[in-house]
Amino acid sequence: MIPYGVPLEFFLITAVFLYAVGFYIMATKRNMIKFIIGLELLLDGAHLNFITFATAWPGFVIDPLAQSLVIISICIGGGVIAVGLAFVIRAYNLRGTLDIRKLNELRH
Amino acid sequence: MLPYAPWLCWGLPIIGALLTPVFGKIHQKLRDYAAVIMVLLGAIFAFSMIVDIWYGTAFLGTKWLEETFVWLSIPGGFSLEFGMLIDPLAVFMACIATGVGFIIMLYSLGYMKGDESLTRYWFFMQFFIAGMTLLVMANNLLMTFIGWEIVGLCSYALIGFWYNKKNMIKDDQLGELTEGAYNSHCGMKAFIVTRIGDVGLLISIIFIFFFTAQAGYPTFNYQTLLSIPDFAWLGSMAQVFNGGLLLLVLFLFFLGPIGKSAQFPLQIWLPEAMAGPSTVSALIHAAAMVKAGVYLVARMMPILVTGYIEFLHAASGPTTTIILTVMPNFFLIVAVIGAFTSFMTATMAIAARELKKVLAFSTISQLGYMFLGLGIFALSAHDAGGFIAATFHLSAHAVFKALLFLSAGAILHTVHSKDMLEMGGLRKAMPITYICMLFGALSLSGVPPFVGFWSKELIFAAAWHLATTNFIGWILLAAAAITGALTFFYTLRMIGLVFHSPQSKNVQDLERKHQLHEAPKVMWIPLAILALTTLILGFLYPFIYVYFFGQWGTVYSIDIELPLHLAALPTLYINWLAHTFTSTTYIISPTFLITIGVLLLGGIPGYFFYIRRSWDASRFSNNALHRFLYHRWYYNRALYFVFVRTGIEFSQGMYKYVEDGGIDRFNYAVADGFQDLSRAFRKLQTGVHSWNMILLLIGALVLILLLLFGGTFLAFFLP
Amino acid sequence: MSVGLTEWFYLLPLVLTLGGALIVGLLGKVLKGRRGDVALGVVTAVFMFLALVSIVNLYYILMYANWSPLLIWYWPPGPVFDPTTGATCINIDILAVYMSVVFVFLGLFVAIYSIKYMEHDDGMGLFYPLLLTLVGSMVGVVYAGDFLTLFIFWESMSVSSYALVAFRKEETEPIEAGLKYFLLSAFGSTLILFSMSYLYGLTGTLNLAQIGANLALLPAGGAWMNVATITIMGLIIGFGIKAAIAPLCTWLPDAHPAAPSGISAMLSGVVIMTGSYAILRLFGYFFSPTVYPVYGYILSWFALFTMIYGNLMALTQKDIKRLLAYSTITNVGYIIFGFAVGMMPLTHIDPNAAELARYLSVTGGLFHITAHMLSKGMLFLCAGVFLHEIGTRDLDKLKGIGRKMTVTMVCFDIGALSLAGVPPLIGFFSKFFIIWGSIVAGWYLAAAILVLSSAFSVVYYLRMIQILVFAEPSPEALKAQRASPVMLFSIVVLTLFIVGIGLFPEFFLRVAELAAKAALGLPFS
Amino acid sequence: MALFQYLTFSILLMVIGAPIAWLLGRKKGRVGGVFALAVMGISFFVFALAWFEMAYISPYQTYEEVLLWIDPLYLLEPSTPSFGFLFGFYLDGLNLPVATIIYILTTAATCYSIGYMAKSPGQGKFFALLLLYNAGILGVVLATNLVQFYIFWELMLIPSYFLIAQWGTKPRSVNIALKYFIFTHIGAVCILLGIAGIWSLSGAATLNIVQFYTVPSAPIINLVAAMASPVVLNLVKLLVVLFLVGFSVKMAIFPLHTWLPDAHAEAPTPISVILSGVMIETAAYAIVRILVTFMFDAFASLSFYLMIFAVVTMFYGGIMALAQKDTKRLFAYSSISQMGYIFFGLTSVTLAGAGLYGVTGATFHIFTHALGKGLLFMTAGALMMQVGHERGRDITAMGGLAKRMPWTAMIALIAALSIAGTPPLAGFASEWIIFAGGAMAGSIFMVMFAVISTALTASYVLWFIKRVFFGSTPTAMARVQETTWWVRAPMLGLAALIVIIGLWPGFVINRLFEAVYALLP
Repeated sequence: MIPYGVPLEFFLITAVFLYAVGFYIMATKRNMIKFIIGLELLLDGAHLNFITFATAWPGFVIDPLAQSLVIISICIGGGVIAVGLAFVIRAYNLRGTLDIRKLNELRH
Repeated sequence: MLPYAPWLCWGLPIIGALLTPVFGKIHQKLRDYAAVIMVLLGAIFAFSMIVDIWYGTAFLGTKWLEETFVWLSIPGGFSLEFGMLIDPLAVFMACIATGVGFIIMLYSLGYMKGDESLTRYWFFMQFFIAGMTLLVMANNLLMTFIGWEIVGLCSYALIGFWYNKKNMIKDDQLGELTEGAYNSHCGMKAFIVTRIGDVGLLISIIFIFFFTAQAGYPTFNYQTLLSIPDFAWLGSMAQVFNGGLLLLVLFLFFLGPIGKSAQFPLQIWLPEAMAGPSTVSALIHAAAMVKAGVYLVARMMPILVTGYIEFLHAASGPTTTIILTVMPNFFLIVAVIGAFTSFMTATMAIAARELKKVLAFSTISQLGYMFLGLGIFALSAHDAGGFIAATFHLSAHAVFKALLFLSAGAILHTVHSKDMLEMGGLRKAMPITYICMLFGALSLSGVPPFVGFWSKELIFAAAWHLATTNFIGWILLAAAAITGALTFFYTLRMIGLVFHSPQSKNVQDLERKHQLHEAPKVMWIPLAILALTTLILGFLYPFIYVYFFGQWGTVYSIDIELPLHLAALPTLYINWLAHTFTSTTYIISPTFLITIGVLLLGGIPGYFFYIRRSWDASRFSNNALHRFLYHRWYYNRALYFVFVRTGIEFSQGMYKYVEDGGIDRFNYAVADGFQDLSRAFRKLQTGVHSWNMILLLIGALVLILLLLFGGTFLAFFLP
Repeated sequence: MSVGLTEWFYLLPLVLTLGGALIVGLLGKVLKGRRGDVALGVVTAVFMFLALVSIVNLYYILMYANWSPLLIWYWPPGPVFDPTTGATCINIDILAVYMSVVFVFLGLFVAIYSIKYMEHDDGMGLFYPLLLTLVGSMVGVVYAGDFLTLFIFWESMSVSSYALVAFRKEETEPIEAGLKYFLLSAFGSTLILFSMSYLYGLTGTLNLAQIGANLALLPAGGAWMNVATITIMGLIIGFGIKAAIAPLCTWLPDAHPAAPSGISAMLSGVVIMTGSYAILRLFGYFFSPTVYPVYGYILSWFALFTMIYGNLMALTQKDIKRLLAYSTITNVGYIIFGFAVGMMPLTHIDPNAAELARYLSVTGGLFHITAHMLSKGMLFLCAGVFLHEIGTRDLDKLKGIGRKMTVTMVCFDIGALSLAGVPPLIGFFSKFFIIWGSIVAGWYLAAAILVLSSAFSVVYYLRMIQILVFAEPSPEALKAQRASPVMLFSIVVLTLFIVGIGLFPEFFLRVAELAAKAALGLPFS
Repeated sequence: MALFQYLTFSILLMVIGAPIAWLLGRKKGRVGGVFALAVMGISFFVFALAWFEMAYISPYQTYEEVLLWIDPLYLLEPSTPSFGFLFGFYLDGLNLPVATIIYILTTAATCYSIGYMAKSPGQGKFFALLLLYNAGILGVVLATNLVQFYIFWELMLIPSYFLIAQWGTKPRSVNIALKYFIFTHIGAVCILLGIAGIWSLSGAATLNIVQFYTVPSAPIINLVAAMASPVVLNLVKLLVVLFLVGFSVKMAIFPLHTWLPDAHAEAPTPISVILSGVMIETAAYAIVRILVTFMFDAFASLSFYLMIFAVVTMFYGGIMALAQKDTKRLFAYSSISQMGYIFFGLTSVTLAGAGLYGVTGATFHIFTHALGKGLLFMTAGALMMQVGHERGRDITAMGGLAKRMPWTAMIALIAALSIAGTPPLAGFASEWIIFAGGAMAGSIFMVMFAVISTALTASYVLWFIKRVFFGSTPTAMARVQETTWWVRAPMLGLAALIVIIGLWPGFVINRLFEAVYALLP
């Protein structure tokens, strides 16, 4: 269960760390661009997990399905982030700021 | 005319009542005369039943004839029958109601002439008489109750008959108000006060029904009550609360008559009932309404006494003991309430200023006599003297009180005032009325040979008989005697103030305007008829006696010692006269002496104060006792304060604080609370992204904590 | 089975919607102007209709296959389907058909409605393809038999919904709402992905049914149980964001009002239901209530909280679309509650009753999806009509508008009463089944909360009706004209379905029952 | 099975008639009104045919129409024969008088509203809603199964809500209608819970009311059998409480009554007539139909406590009525008090066999109270029409109107005395049977309290009569006219019925006794 000498836990913990950092960014930052970066990190954490588990299965067979999932997900993530950036650009154009706390008209 | 008479004697007046509006559309005369004739026909049918009683066609050996049809059929073998009972008491009462009623109707032709609401008047008068006749003819408690309420309803409508009078008057309790409002207030007071008694009556009827059902014979029927084996309904009622329920039910039963016949705790409505036309007062006092209570007690008392005697002879046991202790208490209550009321209201009559109020108080007082008689009958159980005295006094009272009221009506018709101080010296202007009223007054006071003497003497005799065996009898006799003295006194006062005293300013004005005149013929003829009746009726006593007690022994288990055949009537007659004036142990009968003594005691001061006017009465007019009596012992005022004012304030307070301030406010508070909660809750939606994420984090944390550790915690919430 | 002709036939709904999106997108380059927009709308509606027909056809195919699911697998290729080896597939069972009918049905009417409603907007060449993509992706989500397929369609659905929410990109509100929606929803997607990676790690497959089977094979107890529990949390949160379970629903009241009304109808009526669907389907596959006894209860508590939250928020709301959005949250509570009872072990009552309870609740939840789709979709369309006529969503300004727009108002009233659970409208039956289920499950407290919350919700529905119908018309409302027949057509048809299914719920209830059985793995007998 | 679906047809007529009445009444209100009246008349006639068939053709003295509607459990257990929801209508000795009085009163109210609403806007809508409302009430009483019952229960609620909100006394009508709706709806959902509970407890595939009594092997009978176990009995008690909450709200039993005075007082008068006259009594009917029959044991075990509520309601309503100065509010509180009587009759089922009188009396009181209270509200409406909408409600402002409105005064007197339980009017006949029922249940003091409260009733109705119709006429009211015949005719009809029923209650009650005898265990 230790494919290349690096224990599995290392990858898993890294993934969790990435995910946690992403969440921290999502929850606390003000700058909208940083949210996009945080989102990337969240996705990367999940991807890393998949890749790790794809290699971790008995017989050292790398599961092509998981890998293709990751690849597809990266593509999709690109699309998602593009949409997100488009939002950010529109918001910046309309409001002239990247601070998400200024976008608080919708309440109650 | 048996199969039809019991129905027609009240059916015809009802039909007449329903036709009155129709006739009114056709012609006014037709309406007036049709009403009188319908009541006359009812009276004829009622009197026709006397024949059936007399010749025994209505008697079936051990019980009286009933004409019935099924009214309600209830599964379980019971059907409620609507029926007429033809027995002496019923027919006797029906004759009084329709007979006196007819005379009053006849009188109304003159008295009410030209009133604009005569359709309403005739309608309710006929309905009133019909209701009373239905009440007395009904063969079961429920039907009686129906008639009972019809009578109450008609009294409500008739007392408030002149509801639209605009002149202002002043009342002790109500302050200043229009006479119309006062009249309708009086009608309502009569209805509601009697209604309180009715409630008690209805409760007790329902309980009697319940216990007869327990005994296996669910019934309201009087004769079935009598024939349930071993009086099991009384027995099972006595077993609840150690006889407490029995006493309660009996007392509640008596509460109905108390209300209707205006006895002590509920007597307050009757003086106010004078607000109606005098004919209505006459009908209420003489023929119909107040007699209903006496009738009902007279109807139930023999049944109860029979039950009591059965238990007296039954094997001893806890139930028997209870009944034998409870029932005499109840009988005593009846007698004491009768005696006390008769005394109390006689004192009030002394101070009353309005002519009709004097008569009203005297009515209550005389009704008290009747209850006293019935109570004495029950207390002495084997001696039916009290019963016959009470019923005889009832008929006597019907006649002379009708006479008095109609005479008063004639006077009021002339002088346009109710107040006796605004009358005086009318003797010359209204000689016929004077004589008729004098007859009535002497009869009321019990002066021989008027009918009042015979009947009242019988009550004294019954009390005397009781007194010879029981100490209570002395107290009752004393109360009756004092009341008798008071009666003669206030009667003389009334006659004196109206006819003998010098003319008041009001009368002088009338005389000057030549408006002082004798009553018209259509009014004084009924007066004359009634006046003659007061003379004759007293001598019919033996007939009535036989009539009543002819079959008494076979129906009720009460012994009658006197000969019971028509053939024995002459003997009976002689015995009666002898019995009245003499006695087996004394040369002169003690009750006769008591009567005479009482008359002297009341008559002498009365005569000197008010007829001769040689003694001055005015010096008493402002002392405390007079005020106390004038304000009716302040009883009315106290009741107003306790029930009416406090009641209304209570209900308004309840409405203000409990309903609006409590429950309703609570509802709105809940609604408002949710709105406030909602407004507060909406602040959660800050519109700040980080806050959204934090909420998410909180949700996730709660979720994971619950998932990991929540098993036991959640188990607490599970079913 | 590789994808042969028959399989393409099965895939027709997907092909018609997604392919339709392509075609409409291409047509959009050609057809310009108002007429072009109308033509695009008509073509979209035609595609939707065809898709609907093909799905109804699938129902009959399934019926003749005795309700056994139709499988189309494409990895690993081979003559025999072997789910143990990764195994991506399309899995069409009656539940999928039920859900996709709901999606496409509303899509059809929203498309027709938008022809008129979006008349003043530019870029309809994008709008209709996005709408078709949205519907197609949702169909794909419910067809997916494995996580890969699910994820692809999920993301495509999300992206098209982001784009649609912010379709009017010149205004601040849609952008702000869209951004918040986007951030939360994308976060939810990553959470789903992250959780799935652990499940994949535990079971070694992406096939949904197989993940469940493999999980059941793992030894009881042990550290992996904790991983599975965290996964449950991740999936509930991830899908819960989409399904708008409180407190994850903060995006919803922003996004739904901000979108064009047709899209609000789609989002509120069906898009969020994919979240509920996913919870039902995945948890039904993955976590047997006997092994994981707690989460069903927890989910149901969350559902109850969601209900109360939505109710409280809606009570004093002034913005009609926002009010409707909050009422959506409440209704999500009902649906999730129904599903949650299906995930409870219910060991305290006898097994037959437990089965009945689960089955009734899930039936109720599924039926409520239909009821909510019809009613809420219709209500948003009505709100859109008002917005279209007098340009405001403020209830104060909408006062008495019902007097000018009678048909719309009658429909609006019926929809509101249906959601309020007034018989004989459709909303009554769905709620009734959910409540019945919870009573059979012996959970009287929850039943009482459900009932009270239902009664509570009546307050704001009635308040809305009152303001719109009975209040004295405001000056703005007096300017309103009768709505265009194109918009009215969608509204009236939906209303007819609300009343019609309400009066004769038999057939639709049966389908919902079949779907519930499919979800719970009960035999179809 | 019926020869022809009379009842379905009868109710369908009203539902179909509603939109037509709307269309006809849009331009000229009276046309719509007359049409609605005609529809009610024909429906009543068709109903009478069903009655005829039930009484003379059907061998079982019951009448049933059935239509299969929903069968949800068929797929779960297709092997067992399923009863499903039988959508249909059912008539037996119990609901025959109730349905009859509803037909009578709603028809009278429709006629009355032609006169009463003559000057109001939107009469078309009014009559359409009125017809729907009538259909709802009748549906509740004639429903065959519990779900159908519930559906009609709500159907009855919605039109009345709109009727109160739109045509009620402004400006409070909207709030009051909302209050009415919320209270009743919360009650309704409790009923719904109860229905679901019955269903789950009995494991029944049926909620058919008919089969509760007629099919011995019906699963609901198993519920009766299962109640022998204390656990099930406790659960059934819970259900009974739920049902009772729902029904008590509708019947306005203290302390759930606060919606009633507002709603009944502020509704347009014909609607008040129906609300007070028949709608709130449907709850009483439902208690007889559902609770005291197959949930008898559970209900009987609670009935002593319920009797206290009944007595409190009687007194509370009466005391509140004493404090009112507004005619309609007075009558509304009086309705609360009268509901106390009905509830009292129903709660007298403490023992098997004891309930015969109480339940029959309560059901009969539904009939008589509908007549009496309907008439009183009509009187109040007549006063409002003739004297003025504000002053015509203020008891203290009126007086001596018997001179000006003799018909109305006479009718009001009859109605008031009937409500006060004065023989020989109809109200007495029902009240004494109720009290006898209470006595049969052995609740000695309760019966006393109950009877005493009739004195209270007499006080407030007579106070109303005295203040309004007697006394001297204020000069401002010297020119008041008698009402039109549209208004007077239905009032006269009802007053005549009060007298006739009072004189011969056996006409209504004999069959009712038999029906209740058959229903009670």
